[in-house]
Amino acid sequence: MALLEIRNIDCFYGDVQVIFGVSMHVDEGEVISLIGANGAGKSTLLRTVSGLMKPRSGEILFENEPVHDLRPEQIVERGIIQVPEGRRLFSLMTVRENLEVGAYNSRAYPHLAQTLKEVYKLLPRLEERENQLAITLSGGEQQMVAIGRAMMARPRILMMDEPSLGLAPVLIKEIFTTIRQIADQGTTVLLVEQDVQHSLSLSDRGYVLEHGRIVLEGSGKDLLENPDIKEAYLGI
Amino acid sequence: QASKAAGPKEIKIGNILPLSGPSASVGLQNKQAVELATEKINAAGGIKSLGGAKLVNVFTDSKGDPNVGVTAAEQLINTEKVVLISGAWNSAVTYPSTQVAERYQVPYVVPVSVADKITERGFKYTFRIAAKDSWWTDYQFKFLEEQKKLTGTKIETMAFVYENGDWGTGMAKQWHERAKKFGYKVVLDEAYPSTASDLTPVVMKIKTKKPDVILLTSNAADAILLTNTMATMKVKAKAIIGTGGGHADPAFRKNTGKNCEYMFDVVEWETDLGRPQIPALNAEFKKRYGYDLAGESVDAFASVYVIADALERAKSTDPKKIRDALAATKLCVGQGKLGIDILSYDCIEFDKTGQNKHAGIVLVQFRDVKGTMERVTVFPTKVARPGFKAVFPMP
Amino acid sequence: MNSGSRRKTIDTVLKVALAVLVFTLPLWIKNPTYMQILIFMLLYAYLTTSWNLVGGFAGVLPLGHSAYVGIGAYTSTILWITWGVSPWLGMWVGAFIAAVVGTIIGIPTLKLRGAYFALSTMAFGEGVRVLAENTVKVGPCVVGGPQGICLPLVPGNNLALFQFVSKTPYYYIILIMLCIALFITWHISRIRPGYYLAAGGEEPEAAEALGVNVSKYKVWAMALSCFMTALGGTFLAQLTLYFYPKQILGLDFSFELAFIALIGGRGTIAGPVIGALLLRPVSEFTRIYLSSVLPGLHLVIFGAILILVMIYQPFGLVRPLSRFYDRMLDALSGEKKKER
Amino acid sequence: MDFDIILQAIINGLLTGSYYGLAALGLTLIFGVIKVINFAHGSLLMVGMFTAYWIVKLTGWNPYAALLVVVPLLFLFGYGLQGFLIKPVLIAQRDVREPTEVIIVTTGVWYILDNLALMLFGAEYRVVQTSVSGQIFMLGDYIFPKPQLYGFIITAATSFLLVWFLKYTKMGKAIRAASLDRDAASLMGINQYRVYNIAFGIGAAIAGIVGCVLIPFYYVFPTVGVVFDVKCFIIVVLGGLGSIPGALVGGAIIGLIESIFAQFIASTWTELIVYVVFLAVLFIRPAGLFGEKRDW
Amino acid sequence: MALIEIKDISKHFGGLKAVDQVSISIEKGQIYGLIGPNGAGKSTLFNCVAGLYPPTSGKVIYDGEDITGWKPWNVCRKGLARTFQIVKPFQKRTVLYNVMVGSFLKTSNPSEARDRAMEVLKRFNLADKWNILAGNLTIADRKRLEIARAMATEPDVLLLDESMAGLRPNEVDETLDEIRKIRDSGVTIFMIEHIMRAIMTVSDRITVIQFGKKIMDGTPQEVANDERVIKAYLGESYGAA
Ligand SMILES: Nc1ncnc2c1ncn2[C@@H]1O[C@H](COP(=O)(O)OP(=O)(O)OP(=O)(O)O)[C@@H](O)[C@H]1O
Ligand SMILES: Nc1ncnc2c1ncn2[C@@H]1O[C@H](COP(=O)(O)OP(=O)(O)OP(=O)(O)O)[C@@H](O)[C@H]1O
Ligand SMILES: [Mg+2]
Ligand SMILES: [Mg+2]
Repeated sequence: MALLEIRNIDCFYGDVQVIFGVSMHVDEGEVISLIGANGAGKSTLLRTVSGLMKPRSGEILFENEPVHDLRPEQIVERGIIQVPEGRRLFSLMTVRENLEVGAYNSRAYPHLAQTLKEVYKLLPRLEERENQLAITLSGGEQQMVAIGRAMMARPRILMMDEPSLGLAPVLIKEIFTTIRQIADQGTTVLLVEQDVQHSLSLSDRGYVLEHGRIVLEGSGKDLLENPDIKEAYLGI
Repeated sequence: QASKAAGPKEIKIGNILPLSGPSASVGLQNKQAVELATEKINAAGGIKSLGGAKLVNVFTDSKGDPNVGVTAAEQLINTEKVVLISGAWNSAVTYPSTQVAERYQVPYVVPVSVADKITERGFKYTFRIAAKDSWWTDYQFKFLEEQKKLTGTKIETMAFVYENGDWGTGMAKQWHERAKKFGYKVVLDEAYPSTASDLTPVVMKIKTKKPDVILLTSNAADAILLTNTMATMKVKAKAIIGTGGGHADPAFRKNTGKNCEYMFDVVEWETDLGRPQIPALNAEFKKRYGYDLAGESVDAFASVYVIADALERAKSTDPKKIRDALAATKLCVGQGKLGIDILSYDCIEFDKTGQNKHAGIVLVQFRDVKGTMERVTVFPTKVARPGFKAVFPMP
Repeated sequence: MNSGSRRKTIDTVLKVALAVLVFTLPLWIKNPTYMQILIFMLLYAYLTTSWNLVGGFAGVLPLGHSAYVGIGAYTSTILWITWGVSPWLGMWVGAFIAAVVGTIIGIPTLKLRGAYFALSTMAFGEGVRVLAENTVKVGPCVVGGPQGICLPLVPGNNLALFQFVSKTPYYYIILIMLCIALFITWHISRIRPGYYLAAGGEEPEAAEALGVNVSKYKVWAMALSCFMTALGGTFLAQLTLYFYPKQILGLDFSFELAFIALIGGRGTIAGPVIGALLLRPVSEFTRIYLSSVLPGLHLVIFGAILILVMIYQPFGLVRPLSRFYDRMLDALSGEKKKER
Repeated sequence: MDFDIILQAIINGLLTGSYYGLAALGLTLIFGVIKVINFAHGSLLMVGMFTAYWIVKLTGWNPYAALLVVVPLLFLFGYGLQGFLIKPVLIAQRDVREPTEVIIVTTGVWYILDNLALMLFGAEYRVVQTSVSGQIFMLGDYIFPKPQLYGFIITAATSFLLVWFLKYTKMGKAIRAASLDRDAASLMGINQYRVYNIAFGIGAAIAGIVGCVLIPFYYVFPTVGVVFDVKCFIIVVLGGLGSIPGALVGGAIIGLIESIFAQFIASTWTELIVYVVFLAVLFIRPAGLFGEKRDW
Repeated sequence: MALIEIKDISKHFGGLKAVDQVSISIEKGQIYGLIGPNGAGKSTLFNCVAGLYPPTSGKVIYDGEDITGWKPWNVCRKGLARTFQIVKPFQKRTVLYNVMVGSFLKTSNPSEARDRAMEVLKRFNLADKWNILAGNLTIADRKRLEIARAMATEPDVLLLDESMAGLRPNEVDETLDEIRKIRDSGVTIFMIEHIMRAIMTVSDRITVIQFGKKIMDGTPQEVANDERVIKAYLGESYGAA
């Protein structure tokens, strides 16, 4: 059964349509990659699922219940959590406070102490930096905090928007390892990435978005071997 | 105009008053006094020489802002076609708006604005009922001189404390001249912003200088704050004398309580004056609006009678004729005009600058009369409340 | 006939008709009160247009422009009363002083961002007011302290001394001043300084990286804006013949200029004019007709109008109005506006 | 000059500065969180004062007992104000960091509140005699007016509570998060507009507290807010917009300047000194004394 | 003598030494790369050169002239144009307007500025989007606009801060071609990039910094095979191009 199902949605910025009748689904426990060119509409899709913008038509179901009419915070309550593009940490709060705010929703808040321990275990570096202001962290550390913060919300599905953007090669590896660990612990992951090689190889399935339309769908392995993908996204 | 045969049924009088903004409170009291007087005159048959025409007041709000006042005057003259304007309480508004009236040659009766210069510009159409502000300071010093002689108190030093507006600074100038004339030493000359949120620093300064006499010019709010702060900071002087305005405001007594006891104030009018019509009128006013008549309301009240009288004699609504009638005004106590019978002086008559030459002033002291704080007239002695005498120096 | 020319013709005809109307208004309106309201409308449009040079184009929000109106009024008046200098000359001196003061204040404050700038300029404006209220005399010059200055009346219509009994000359003077101010803003928006100002207002760091000395351009805009504002100050003094600090240097005045711009459409050329045309009559007429009913009611209504406009048209009224005008043209000509 | 006088002036300055600071505190909180200059702040203070006035007048309560009514009332009032009037404009300007246009709304609210009060209560000045009015506490020869002294204590307590609330409670953290990045806060499940409502409500409640503090020694009238408005703006900019210690220190500085300088020069000029000091600080520290430069 | 001499530049933020005694010298016509882990201080170094921050100590010599601590606009007028890691377009303005702000540097005539801007837009394949608001561009186009705008000032040196981050591989290739073309037109390029495939293929020389300090500099090959670089930055050996 699909955990998240997107049915035929259209999205607009003002009068400009950027998503055209996109349908996709994510099953419980899966890791899904969403890849596509710049401006294809990947971030827009995630923003729509998170409720930051409304689809003009179509519907989004989570556990078979429509969520596209809900406000962002209500969607978070359901367990749909996004790690936004560009980290978006609360710059003048400490690492720990950032994590605590992550657990704001009423599902996660009662388990705050417990979740915090789990997150520290997953990302030990955050515990070391507990009391540092987020703004003083390096880019990689900031990305870790962003992921940790999302984990604090006890996601049913974790959506990540380009977690590797602008990171040094050594950190990119670390981030993907972390994502793999999260998935292995049973969290469903929807991953938007430019680094197609890394992301597809750890994904169960993938979708390719072009100009606001899904043009290809398949298992991670199939897509990696697809010659069009190879040419367009791997530069081979 | 249409004033010939039957005469107009209504005569429009323009009133410019601060109905919003910082001086709205007094503006409203003036409006009420004008309305009451108009009602009485109309009830008594209106302007008989014009076929019993009724007076109709058109009120416009000046916000206490001269620009607005100017526009208001133009609007009253051109759109409302009033035959006469009355106003504007704030000297700053009266000043430019009388200028407009002068240009259009429409008479302008000024009940209260006290700035000297209003009637000192050679205007033909401006008439003022209240005393000029220089006359007020005269009384303050006259009083001091007399008390010095009477009680043998030594008075050498003075402090001037006043709001830094038009009015306060004008008064301070007069004080300086008179202090020099009578040989007092001015130990403190302190203007303060009338919107001050805290007057403790000013009071501290008074306390340091230890003046014999403190002369005050304040608006209502700052008068209250100043008096209460002086009490808190234990400031003492032989005499503290206000200059009407805030000290005359009923709110002052109500809100300072015991703290204002024995303070003096100069005022154009007081309820305890020995005029038989006052109690009834005051009772009526109080019942209607909830507070006592004040000097300024009385001036406004009287002004309507002056206007009605001029119209009566002009037998016309032609502004020029009204002006001439106004210039020839001679209204005295005892002619059966309620508005005149309640005045503290005997007649209203304009000199050639348009200033009411008889306008008089009295000095009151705040006294505890059977448990309530009252303003008791103590000077000039001939109009003093029977059985009362100034307590000087303040205990 | 090529497409769109019909639309263009109608557009031109309407605009010319409007211009003719504006320039012949004094012939139709005989009532000086209405003339006075019109003159004030134009004056506010002029002052706001000047304000808009910094407030709109440089992307900051000055809330102390009454200081420069005051500088203009005080300078020309003091020069006239003390030395008999015609206000026509004095206004340039006032404008020059305002520009210098604006520059001195602008250099530090224009580096500040958003609210800091707004509140600092506001504090500066208040400071100037306090200064004026505490200065009664400087040497031979009467400043008047809190009582302000009353200009001596000159009999009749006197062009040389900038004083008229009739409202018509005032109307044409301010109309011409407004036209010049509009031309200046329009011109600036199309040349390099205009581009630099807008760029600096939006993304100062990016603009600087492209060779724009952002603060310099902002200070220039400030100086020019203050210069023009002060000219308006002299006009105001000559029109009302009386001014004093609480009014001409008041906070309300500064606020009103900013409101007119924001309600009209900040940073647009027509915005200040539209704002003044709409807001001034509203505040005048509600005052005239409502203040005697219930004191304060007109300001409640004025406040409510401000809020409603902002809730429904947060970017000002220029946008919906120009859209409306386009639609009207479409309807009249039966042609669609060409998309550029 | 007498040392005693100076010391008394310092005492007065600090006591006065404390309620200035408290008045500025609500303003700085609202700006810090919503990035809106609340020009209606003085009017909220006025509403608080009138409420306290009527409570004391009608029931004869201790003025500080009025806090029990004033604080929740003003909180709800501020909450609604933000929710109904400011929110729509904020939504329209979602991408703007400091939506300056909102000042029109807050100024509109200012006009409306002040003039509604005028229509309801008239323009007269009202003072109510409370159980602490005019009372003093002497320490040696130095006078501590009790109402101001209590005001000082209330300021300290309020600031402490506010800091504690923002730092340690769930809602406090949410408020700070939303002030730093509203979209990201949404993604954490924080309803940003509710958070704004609450922050605005708290700011209004603090204005109400100032109202209660002022009632024993100051008078109420519809435009009383204007007296404090400009002062509050100077204080918050001086201290650094959005900074809590900034508001308190700024208040103390202004109070001290007014009180001490007035002993040497005319008090109308002290006002000017306040402006000069203010501009001087901005020249040296454009972000104010406690402002976070990188944040603004 | 080198065109740009960066001599012992340091930049401290409070106690943080974001850049610590870094020296780099860049020859005319070179494409010079700067790499290092996140937070190593690369952007800060750029900002010191471009005048956004005054360096705490050290010197920047350009073409024999000491430009240390110059204001950004003066640096730009001197011929060094830069792009920002986080692109900063004038969002509410059209693409053409954005570029015209750049081209106004060399001319004050609006129509000439317009013509020059259009030419630059053509070069960067943005000509057909000239009338779009910059805020509505895709990330890739914004990055391109950022470069176009800088190029409109007709600089001698171009400083590129992660101009390819977030681009697809084939877009990266396009940008690389553009960069080579720019270099071939005589412009010296100094660039920061995390995409190894890009920086390793296009750079003539690379400096690596970590914790604000320079670890090494050398040719791409030397860098790619350096143990310290692999450990600190690459994580694994990058198959030397
Ligand atoms: N706030 C906005 N207003 C108008 N248009 C926008 C806005 N944000 C994005 N767009 C447009 O919507 C389209 C899709 O953008 P989106 O950010 O979803 O793409 P993306 O696939 O995430 O790209 P990237 O890889 O660059 O992050 C683009 O054409 C973009 O220009
Ligand atoms: N204005 C500033 N104030 C305080 N610290 C700063 C400032 N700018 C940068 N830093 C700090 O300086 C260090 C270097 O930052 P810089 O942006 O130069 O890194 P970078 O090498 O460009 O990293 P990335 O590859 O992630 O862009 C970081 O720790 C950063 O937090
Ligand atoms: Mg994206
Ligand atoms: Mg960087």
